[in-house]
Amino acid sequence: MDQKKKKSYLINTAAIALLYLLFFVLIQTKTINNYFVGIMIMTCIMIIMALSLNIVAGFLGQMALGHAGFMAIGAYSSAMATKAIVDAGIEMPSILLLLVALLVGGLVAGIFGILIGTPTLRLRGDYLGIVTIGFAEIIRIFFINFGPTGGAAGLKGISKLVDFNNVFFITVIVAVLIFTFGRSKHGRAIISIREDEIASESAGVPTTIYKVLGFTMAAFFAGLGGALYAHYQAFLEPSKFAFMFSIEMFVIVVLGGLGSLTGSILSAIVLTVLPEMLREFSEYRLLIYSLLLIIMMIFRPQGMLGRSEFSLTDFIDKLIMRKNRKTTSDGGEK
Amino acid sequence: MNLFLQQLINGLNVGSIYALIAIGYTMVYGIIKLINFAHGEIMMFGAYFAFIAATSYNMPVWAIFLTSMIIMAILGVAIEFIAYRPLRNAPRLSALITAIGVSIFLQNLALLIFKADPKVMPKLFPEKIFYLGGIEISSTTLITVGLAIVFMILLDLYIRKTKQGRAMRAVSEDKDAAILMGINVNRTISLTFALGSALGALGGVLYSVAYIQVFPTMGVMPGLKAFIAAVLGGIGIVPGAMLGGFIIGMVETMTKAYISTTWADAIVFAILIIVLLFKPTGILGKNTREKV
Amino acid sequence: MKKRIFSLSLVAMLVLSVFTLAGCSSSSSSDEVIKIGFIGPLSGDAAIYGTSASEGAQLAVDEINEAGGIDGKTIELIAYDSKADQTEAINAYNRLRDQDEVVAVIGGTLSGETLAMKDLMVADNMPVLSPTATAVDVTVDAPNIFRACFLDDYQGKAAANFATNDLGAKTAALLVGTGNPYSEGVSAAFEEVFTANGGTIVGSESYGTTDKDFSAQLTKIKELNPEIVFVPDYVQTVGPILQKAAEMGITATFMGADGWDGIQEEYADAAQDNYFTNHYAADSPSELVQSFITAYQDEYTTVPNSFAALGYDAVYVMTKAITAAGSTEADAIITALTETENQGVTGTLKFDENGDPKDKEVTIIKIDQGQLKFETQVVN
Amino acid sequence: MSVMQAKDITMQFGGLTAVDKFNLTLEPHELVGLIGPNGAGKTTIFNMLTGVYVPTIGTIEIEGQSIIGKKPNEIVKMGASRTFQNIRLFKDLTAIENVKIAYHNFIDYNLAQGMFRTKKFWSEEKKAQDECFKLLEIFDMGEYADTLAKNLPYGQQRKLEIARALATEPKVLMLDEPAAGMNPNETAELMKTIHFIREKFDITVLLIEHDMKLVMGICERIIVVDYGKTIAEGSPAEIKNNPDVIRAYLGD
Repeated sequence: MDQKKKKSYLINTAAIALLYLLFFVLIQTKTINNYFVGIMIMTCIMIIMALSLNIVAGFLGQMALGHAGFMAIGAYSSAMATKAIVDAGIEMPSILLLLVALLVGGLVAGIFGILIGTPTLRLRGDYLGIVTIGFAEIIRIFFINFGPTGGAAGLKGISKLVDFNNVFFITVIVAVLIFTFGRSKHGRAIISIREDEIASESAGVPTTIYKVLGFTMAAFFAGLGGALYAHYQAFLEPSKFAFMFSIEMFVIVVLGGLGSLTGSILSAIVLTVLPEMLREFSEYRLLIYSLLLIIMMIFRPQGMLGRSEFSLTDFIDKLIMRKNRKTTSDGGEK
Repeated sequence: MNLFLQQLINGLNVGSIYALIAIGYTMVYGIIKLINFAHGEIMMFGAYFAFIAATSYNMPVWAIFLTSMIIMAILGVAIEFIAYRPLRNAPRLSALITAIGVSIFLQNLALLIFKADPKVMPKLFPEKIFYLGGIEISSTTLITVGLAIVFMILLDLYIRKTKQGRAMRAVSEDKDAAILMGINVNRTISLTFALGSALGALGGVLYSVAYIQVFPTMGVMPGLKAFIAAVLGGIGIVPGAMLGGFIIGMVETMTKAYISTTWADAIVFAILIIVLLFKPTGILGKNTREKV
Repeated sequence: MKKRIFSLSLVAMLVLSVFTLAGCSSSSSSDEVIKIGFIGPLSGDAAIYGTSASEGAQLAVDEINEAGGIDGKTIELIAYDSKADQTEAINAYNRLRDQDEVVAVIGGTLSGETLAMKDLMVADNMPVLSPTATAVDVTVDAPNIFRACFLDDYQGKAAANFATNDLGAKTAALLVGTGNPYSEGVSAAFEEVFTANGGTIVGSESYGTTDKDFSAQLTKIKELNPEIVFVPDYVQTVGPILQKAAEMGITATFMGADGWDGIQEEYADAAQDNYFTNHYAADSPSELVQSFITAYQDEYTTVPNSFAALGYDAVYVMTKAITAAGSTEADAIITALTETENQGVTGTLKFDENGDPKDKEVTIIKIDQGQLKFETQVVN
Repeated sequence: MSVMQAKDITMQFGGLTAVDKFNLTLEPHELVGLIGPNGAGKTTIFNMLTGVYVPTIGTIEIEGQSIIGKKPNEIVKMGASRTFQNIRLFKDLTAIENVKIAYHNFIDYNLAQGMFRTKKFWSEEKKAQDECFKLLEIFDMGEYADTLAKNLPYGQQRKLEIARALATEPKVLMLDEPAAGMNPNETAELMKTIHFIREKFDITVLLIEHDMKLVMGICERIIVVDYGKTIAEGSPAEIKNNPDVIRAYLGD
């Protein structure tokens, strides 16, 4: 059991290191240019957004259609924090400043997660969905009218702290943390609410607390994603965080498979890269995108991976097993 | 006082259009528990067909309305058949994503066909201002509100009094039981889409006449507001949608008039949230307890 | 098994996409072609502005190429859609720079997208000439960024001066689009100058960017009964406002800014006898203007709006600078731009130390029987 | 002291009285049957005892502490745990995960320890795994530990639900028609198991059944309800001969 865990840790760590090394070499040798690096950074941010939304939508099983709102809170609050630090003339290494930004973005968004989650999580399904849309819109309208963050004209002069190196590792860390969260007693309790709320209560799970916890965790990581976004774009506009952006994230999660983290990652990559690939057909790209969406849902309604996770360890095991089987194939199935 | 009455009329005008569109959301939701995100686009296409009918074919006004409503009824049924029916037994969220997909598709189709710049809807009704005890009501407002109310009453009668209407209610109560009673569920669902889409188209035409323009993204905001109206009234309940529509229209106008124009949308959402927190299934919604 | 095929095909798709993207970068840049990028919204709600500007720019490129290009080299204009979205704009810009290796950029078209790209553009030292981004910050602390249009506050001032001096107005109401920096910026300048000129702002109403129902605001304005109602916004918003105001019997004179360009096409009746500030007048006797309009109409059948005119001028200015620089090096082009002076469709364009147009004339247009009539010219 | 005591609990839905002044006292280690025809109000009583419904009037106490107004999960913590008539398992989770969720309150690590997987996390998770596996083995379900609940045979699902209820370490275990849908062999085996766990965990068991014969064999005391009212209470032998019970079951 433990041996297996260790092996799987090792394989995954090695794979991540390899992946990073690959990109590092490609970037250093200028095989891939800044344009591509930019897309990769956006992909990483979208992966964080999708993973965090998956906590509410996938683990908790609630229809949350206002994720862009938490992202906006994280983006704006972190940007204000780093601006204040820079304006105050406090010198600190950029990685430290980025950590401050992440912490502020995550915490502020998390606090709003508690504030919004506590009253609204009594609602279910579509009603919860509409209320989350409502909150996200209120947040957006707030930033449009709020002078200190530049209002509709946008917030300028945010330090650009995010590059591929740090965003890659932050994404890996966030992914791992959300994964371990899902496999802890807290994650299990949240998943049990999705499965059957009444049974979950009757099994002694304090459902209200765990619903709010799930919602807050999602908000926290969304705020983190927002902080990354703010310090990558270096400019924020409230219109970015409109209703359609929340929907876009929700689509990513459902398409990847509700509750499947690896599915969310895969789906975030495909859905961020795909529209860029279609740039040549700019007029038709949303048409193609929406058609693919419909076709995908009709033929695979549970999303790419359903609820299962893609396991590299199992994948490798299977590959090896297959080879072994082939080498001993004269003996038939074993 | 006059100013207040004037604003009340303004609110009634917007509200009646929201109500018409909200009915489509609520009927579809009632019967297949799907938020038909594409309904706003149905409304938009309805407006475009009316625009084409009015500018290219010079049809009389009643024919413009009828053409648009019939075409959209057919389109609504087609959408259900192609995109939603295969997902009838799939997880509800998949159906929701499909609806979002259809919405994006229709929007971009319209963008491709009609281009982004807004078309100006010709005035379909003779321009006249009526004076009613000091307040002014334009003929457009009067006809909009009147048509909306007439169609809502017709729909209500249809659902309550006819055999097909009863079938609709039966399917929305309990699909399996309805099948056992010999009701053709597929046909009933198609009929629901047809009716909902026709009313959505009507709302679209009235909207474009009242606000002059037709453009590919015109369905988004009224669609969202109407959806809110449907939820506010208690989604799945037709009179609830009407009530919700009028309330949203009224709140929006009154907020703009007396509180703040910049915060109007935020206030509409805040009211919705507050109502739902105290009455989680909407104003006319029944509290259903899950059976244990 | 089925599942494996599915996931394998997904992985294959991903890998493929990585290689397509990476592969694109090796596109060759021929010496015979000078590539200039264009960024603006070509789809979505704001598509009309990006499309107009890019059409104007393309027209200029075609004309220049026909006349022999720049020292025998042809210009290629590569236009990308920003969808009026920051992230899209940045991706488009990155792609222009890395994939297409453009030597200069015309764009962005809107202020928001331009500001989003600004830091990158400054860091890259990319010669940028925005035809239409009017927000003040676009050119601040950005020696490589220039613009062809005058600024929001510049035309707001001009409009206020015209209202006081030429129309003799004493009272005005504002109708402002919140969430639209353009509308907010122009009306703020108008308010300041109009008040300084001795006028009174009797009321200030606002609406959101997606609003279509203005009856509540107009009902209030009607009660205030001002001489002037200042509505600096784009045609798609102003048109319905004017129509609704006419329906409600509001008699005040409506005024606006360059966003009104095109109002005469669909809203002629409602806009009758109203005024707006613009970059050029289509009925100007200037030969330059007339030949531009004819050429544009031949190509695109419609009358060019000011976005098209500014896009057209921007390409000419940029071409002049590249020619003068004698190279496609960024620094050379930027230096040349600072010294360029161009007599264009939208007036005389030379840049001040910020890269903004210096003493550009503001044209006041009157809408009369579905025609845009040149009223006067104001220089602040 | 009694483990659980309900006094005059009444439940009204609108104008309808589903349960009328029901009284119940459960002593430690008792095995009590609650029987009655379909629709007699047995499940409603259960729902009140477990906090799913709040009684219109009346008091319910667990070891002298009132549970009125408490949430089901708080009542579980106080020592009353239940199963459902129509099985409510976490269908997409494995058997052992189902049990672990109910074991939740005995796993002691916080959010950060769980996310960063500290030593505490591993040791607590191991403890949970072992304890829950033991529970499954009591029901002979060890081999099914990693099977998704929805893929289990019907009889195993019933047993898993009981195992899950036991994982909360209750003082009172309330079983809502545990043998529903089982064949006679499975039922007999289940009754044996119930008897066994009562002894092993030293708990009180309250059992709903509408089939009278089933409970006769194992219950020490039986309460019969009809139309929301208690019509008889006593030992199996007494109940068997009670004329009211016979009338309720056979009709007039």
